[in-house]
Amino acid sequence: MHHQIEGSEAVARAVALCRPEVVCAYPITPQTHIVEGVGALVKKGQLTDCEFINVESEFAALSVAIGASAAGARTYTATASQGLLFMAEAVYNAAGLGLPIVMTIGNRAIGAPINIWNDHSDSMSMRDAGWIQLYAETNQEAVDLHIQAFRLAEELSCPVMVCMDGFILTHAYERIDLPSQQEVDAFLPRFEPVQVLDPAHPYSIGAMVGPEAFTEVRYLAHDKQVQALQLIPEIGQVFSEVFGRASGGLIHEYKSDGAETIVVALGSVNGTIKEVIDVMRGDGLAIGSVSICSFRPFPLDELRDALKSAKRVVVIEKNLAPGLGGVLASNVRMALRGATATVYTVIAGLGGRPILMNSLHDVFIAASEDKLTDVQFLDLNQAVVDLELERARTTRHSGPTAESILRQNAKVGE
Amino acid sequence: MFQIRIHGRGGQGVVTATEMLSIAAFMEGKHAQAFPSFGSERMGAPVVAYCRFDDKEIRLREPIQEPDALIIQDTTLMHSVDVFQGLKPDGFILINSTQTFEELGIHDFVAKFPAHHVCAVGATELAMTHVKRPVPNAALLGGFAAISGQLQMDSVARAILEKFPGPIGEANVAAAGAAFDIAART
Amino acid sequence: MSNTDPKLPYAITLDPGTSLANHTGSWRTFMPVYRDALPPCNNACPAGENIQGWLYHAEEGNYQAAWNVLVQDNPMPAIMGRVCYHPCESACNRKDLDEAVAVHAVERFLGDEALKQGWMPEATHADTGKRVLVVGAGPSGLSAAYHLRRLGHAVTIREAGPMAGGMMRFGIPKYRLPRDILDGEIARIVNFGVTLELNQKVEDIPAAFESEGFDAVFIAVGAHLAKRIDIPAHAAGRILDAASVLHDMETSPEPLQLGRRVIVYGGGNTAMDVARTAKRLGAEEAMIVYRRSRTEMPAHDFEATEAEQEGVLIHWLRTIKHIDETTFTVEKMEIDANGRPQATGEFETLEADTLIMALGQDVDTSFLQSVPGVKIARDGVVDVDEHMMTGYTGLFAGGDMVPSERTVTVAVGHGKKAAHHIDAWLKGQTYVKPAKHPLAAFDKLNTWYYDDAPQLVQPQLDIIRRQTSFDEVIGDLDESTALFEARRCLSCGNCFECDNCYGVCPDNAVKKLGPGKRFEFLYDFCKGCGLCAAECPCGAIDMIPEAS
Amino acid sequence: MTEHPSQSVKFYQTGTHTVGNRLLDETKRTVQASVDRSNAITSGHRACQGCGEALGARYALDSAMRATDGQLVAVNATGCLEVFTTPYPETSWQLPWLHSLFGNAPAVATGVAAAFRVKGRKDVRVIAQGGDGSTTDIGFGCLSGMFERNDDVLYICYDNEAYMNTGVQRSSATPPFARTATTQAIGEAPGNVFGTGKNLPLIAMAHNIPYVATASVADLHDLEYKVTKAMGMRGARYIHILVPCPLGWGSASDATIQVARLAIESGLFPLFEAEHGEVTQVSKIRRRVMAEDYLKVQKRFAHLFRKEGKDVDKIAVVQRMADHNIKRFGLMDEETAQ
Repeated sequence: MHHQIEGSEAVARAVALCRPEVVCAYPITPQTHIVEGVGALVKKGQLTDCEFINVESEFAALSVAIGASAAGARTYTATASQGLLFMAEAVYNAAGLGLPIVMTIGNRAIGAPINIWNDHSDSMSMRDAGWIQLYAETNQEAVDLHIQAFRLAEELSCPVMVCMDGFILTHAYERIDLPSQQEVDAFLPRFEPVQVLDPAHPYSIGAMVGPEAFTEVRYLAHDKQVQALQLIPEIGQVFSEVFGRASGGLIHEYKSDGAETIVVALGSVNGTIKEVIDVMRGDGLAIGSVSICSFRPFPLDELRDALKSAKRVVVIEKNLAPGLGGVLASNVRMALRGATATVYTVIAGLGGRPILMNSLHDVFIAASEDKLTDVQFLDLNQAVVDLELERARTTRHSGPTAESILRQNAKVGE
Repeated sequence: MFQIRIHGRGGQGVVTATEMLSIAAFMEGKHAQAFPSFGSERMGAPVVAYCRFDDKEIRLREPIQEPDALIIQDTTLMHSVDVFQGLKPDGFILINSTQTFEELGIHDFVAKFPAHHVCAVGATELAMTHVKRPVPNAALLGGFAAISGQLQMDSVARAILEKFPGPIGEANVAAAGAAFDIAART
Repeated sequence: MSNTDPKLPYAITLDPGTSLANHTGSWRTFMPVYRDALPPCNNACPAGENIQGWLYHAEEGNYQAAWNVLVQDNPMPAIMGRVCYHPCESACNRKDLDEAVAVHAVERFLGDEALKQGWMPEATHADTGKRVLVVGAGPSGLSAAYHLRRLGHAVTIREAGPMAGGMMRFGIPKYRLPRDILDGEIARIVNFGVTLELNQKVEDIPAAFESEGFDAVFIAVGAHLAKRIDIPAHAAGRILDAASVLHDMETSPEPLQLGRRVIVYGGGNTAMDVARTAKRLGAEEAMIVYRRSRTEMPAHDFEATEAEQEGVLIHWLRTIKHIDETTFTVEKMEIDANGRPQATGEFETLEADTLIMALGQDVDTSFLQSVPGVKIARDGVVDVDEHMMTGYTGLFAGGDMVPSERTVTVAVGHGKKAAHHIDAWLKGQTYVKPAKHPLAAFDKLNTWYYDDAPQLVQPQLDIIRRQTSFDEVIGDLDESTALFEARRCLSCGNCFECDNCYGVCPDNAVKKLGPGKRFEFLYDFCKGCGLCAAECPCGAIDMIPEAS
Repeated sequence: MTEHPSQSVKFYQTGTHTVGNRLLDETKRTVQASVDRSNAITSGHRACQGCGEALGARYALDSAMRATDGQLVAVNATGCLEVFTTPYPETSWQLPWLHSLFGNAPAVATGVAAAFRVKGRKDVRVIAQGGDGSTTDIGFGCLSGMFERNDDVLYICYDNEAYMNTGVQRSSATPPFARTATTQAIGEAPGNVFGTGKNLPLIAMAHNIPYVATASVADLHDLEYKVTKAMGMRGARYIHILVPCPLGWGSASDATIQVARLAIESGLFPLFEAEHGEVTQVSKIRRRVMAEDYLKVQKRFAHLFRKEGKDVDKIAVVQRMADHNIKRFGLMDEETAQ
């Protein structure tokens, strides 16, 4: 049934349809509306047999989830940004213990300087924690990915992060097709844990593993992700059969067939990218895009295949690996090892900077003419940067850079 | 695609207004997208929110750069914010005010737009009358429906009621209806 | 693989209790071992009682079992609990904690209970066909007869006097040992299968062997001849000896008339008993004259205390120098650096109607003069070898007539010891006493585990009745108080199954074997930390170096 | 006959305070005395000789196992207890046991409890446990959160007063003047700084949770009573158990219980219970010892007892702490406290 609702509300309802048994909540913008929504559904009695637990930190949120999941409960939580970093230790732990927790990330930048707006720095920081990471392009996909995530997590005994862009998706009111409970129940079987805290079978879970077995344990963690490369498309297929729409999978291609320039990106920016591609295609340019849904596991083979026609690949990165460039671009290069295509890294949308059609258009044109430098910052105010660098060269006590930039921004803008 | 930008202050229901707009459009079978200018604005701070609707799926995620319509909930903002930035030449302007454009000092500016595209409605007063609280957002949506013709008043009323079921919604619908009437007469 | 369930995640999840595969016993450099040590009470008991052993059963309220253990060593607990000077209590480790366990009171309770319930000792040995004659029905003779009977021998006791009991009857007043108790325990020995012949003075020992065919003879005739000293007297008043007075108390049909004012001369227990008896017989003044001070007196302190409580006046550091009718001239003494009394040349006079000498007793060895091989020592007692045999083969002797401390308990111990030697001798063997365990010293205990529980006070007869009647002075513990007292036992040196070792082992390396079976160490896992030994309340665990 | 002072037979002789007492009714004996005890931590674990924590944990968990009829789950913080019990491929635990992280055991336990609640398994109870580092320091936030929500978890802190697992570093439970690897016995003020540290039982009480208690391996009866009582209640409960560490304290491996006893008998570690923020019961000192008696058997305080003379001032500071506890908690009867 279609609804015009906020993305967070849609995700909350989708999560509720998955019948989570334990949900841990701790507020952090821009994820908060989701757990508020779940909490409200529990309070209203629309989500029954669910323990909604307000905790004292994100670290506790995921820790409660770990305990609940280990005790065999279907468990959900959500966080963003600093919250994800604060729970980092538990993030690795949940994966190490093989606990099928589903967690939404309302993607947001990481400070300092503190910034509540969207980019992918948070989830990227946990990319190697052993979780499956799925990125939603739209709120509809966010809804669909959550439903798939529980099945995926529980089949693999591996936690799943569903990443959705903070504000851009979480706070956007859109038309959403929310499935019925019957449909979700048909798709998502009961949680049958492979290990569970049970007085009838008193296992010890979380043993200390030394050099003699640690490599094997880690190999198995890797293998689990490799298995997920098979499972994610399979589940996506089943999903489309049950719900009548394609959603999820490893990657989405858009007009990439035969394109010479292919844009690769994660998440909601793909929508704007498609608009730009339509414009450029209209202008006769051979351009397409690939939206990566599954960032972990990273679909090397699928991506390589999707990019086979490209002479150049433009990666729109909503995060920065300082000193290197882009995380996503580095991964894309891994997929393209041995291929001849040039990979451009375009750092965009950091800390909520709007990614405008015009800017993308300009950068794609430059790319198609191979006029891009490798690491490009979209809409960078070069003048401000130059001023600040100059000032820092001459003034030892610089004070806070961000505030200095704000001051200079004002000056430059005058 | 039709794009609307609403300016107001924290606490005036700016974001809610765009959400109700999107719901109204949805009810008319349109695809709609409402979103705020994402911030941690507190009560009183300048706030911007957006709504765009279209007959096909909306993929675009950029903030509205060139709105087709502007709703200005608080005229005091006009001194500090360039509320008219990017407005299309044939765009719509709805201002929450009982003053004339002359009194507001924008007569010359609005004169560049088609006359029936610009309107001032005392939505706060209407809200005080009907809702008993100074919340002009719902009332202005009635005014918007009247001047833009993009949405039916009935859809706006249903959207308001979806967001605010019960007496409060009814009161807001009444305020919106009154604003619609005023705007339609202007 | 760690887990047997292949569905479980590798390495991270483990099957329960799998650490049993890890034998931490290899860490150990010292190993705990259980050991039994000799409790000081047992060590001190002249009768060789297994005091801790019978207290163990008494603690459980199993009094008959306790009594059965008790009478393996001592056939007269009711008597012993009253008259023994309980060296066990002086040795008791608990005195260093609060107060010694009142062993005598529990023993008395058990003894009385046995008399009340009519318990009989269990016969332990089949009849041997050997016959033993016991001469004298005092504590030593009765004890020997009992033990010999237990060992399967036929025993006949011949007593010269009209009543059995010896010094228990003729030396201990009835206010300390009621006669029904004495008679009851003697009767039980007789009922146990011992033949008692009264008024049968044995004059010819060799004849007992040769013409009567006894296989062995044990003599224990005691020491009944009162020692006397000569005191210069113009006209001596009435002078008696303590042994005779106490004897006559038993045999005389009429109450004795000792006079209004009585002086008892001596500082032993007998002196105290006689003075207290005189008081009870109506003496207005019962005095004791003793040449040393209270510190040096051979009497037990409580005897002097009780005597004084009853109104006996003790003149310490005095010797009687002269008697003139009822006037006694006494010289003050003082104790020199060597602890000996020295005359001071200062004199006083006391008035009394009667003087009772309580200066000790000698053995009447006249009937042994003609027995070949029997040697009489310089102080008039009979020499015996380490097997308690005299110089005449098959003739054994014990009790007050051999060199020893003269107490009922020692006598009973002699009886038991003699019985073992006689038994061995009859079998052509030599009795070897089992080796003693090392002593369980106080510093080996961990006393924190015992709650504070001061000794219970036995009730005492009120003073007026003590001065006027021969009712028993010290009362009984009732069942609950006897139980309490029994449970004060610390079980020094011997496991009492408190489960401490089982509980305090951080490695679960102690196996509990069940009631009465104690524990064993699981050396596969014991790391040798020593907590079990340190926390054993009774010091029954030693840590010994691991064999290298 | 005159009556002797009536003295009813109390059941306390011949080993009143021992693990077992054959004179007691079977049902009144300690769990540890039973051959049926669950041995929640079984043999073969790798704790040091004489480890107080291994002992305390078995005491507590066996007791809880008895109280819950075996329907018990334990969540364990990182630390000695975790490391010495579960080195792959062996575990010593015989109850369902989960280790996640150093600082999150209370939260994990909250999750476990929530899972069992939502599944209708009210019979399954949850214990979280950790050392003083995970409890008073790194896991403090999670612990406070668990208390505040009044989650149905018994949290047990095995307090050995430093980070022993990592090699004896100071924690906020390390006592004044104690030598640790990070508060060395050198310089002007050797050992740990005076005036620092947290009293977690009191902090727990400030959360007004249903039950808070302190216990020690030196008093098994008391410990079992408290664990049993705690398991009879619902909501957040906290038991703080003093568990001497021979390694970190520099005490003999056979002195673990003795040292714990001295801590109690000196007043330095008061044993008490509190319900809903109010102290309801205090264990009196039986045989008082001076703080010095406690300090001098531990090498971590050896610098207070140097050859050239005792550091009487510092010993007096510790004695004042003991005196303060005695007064504050009423650890001694009035007349004996004088």
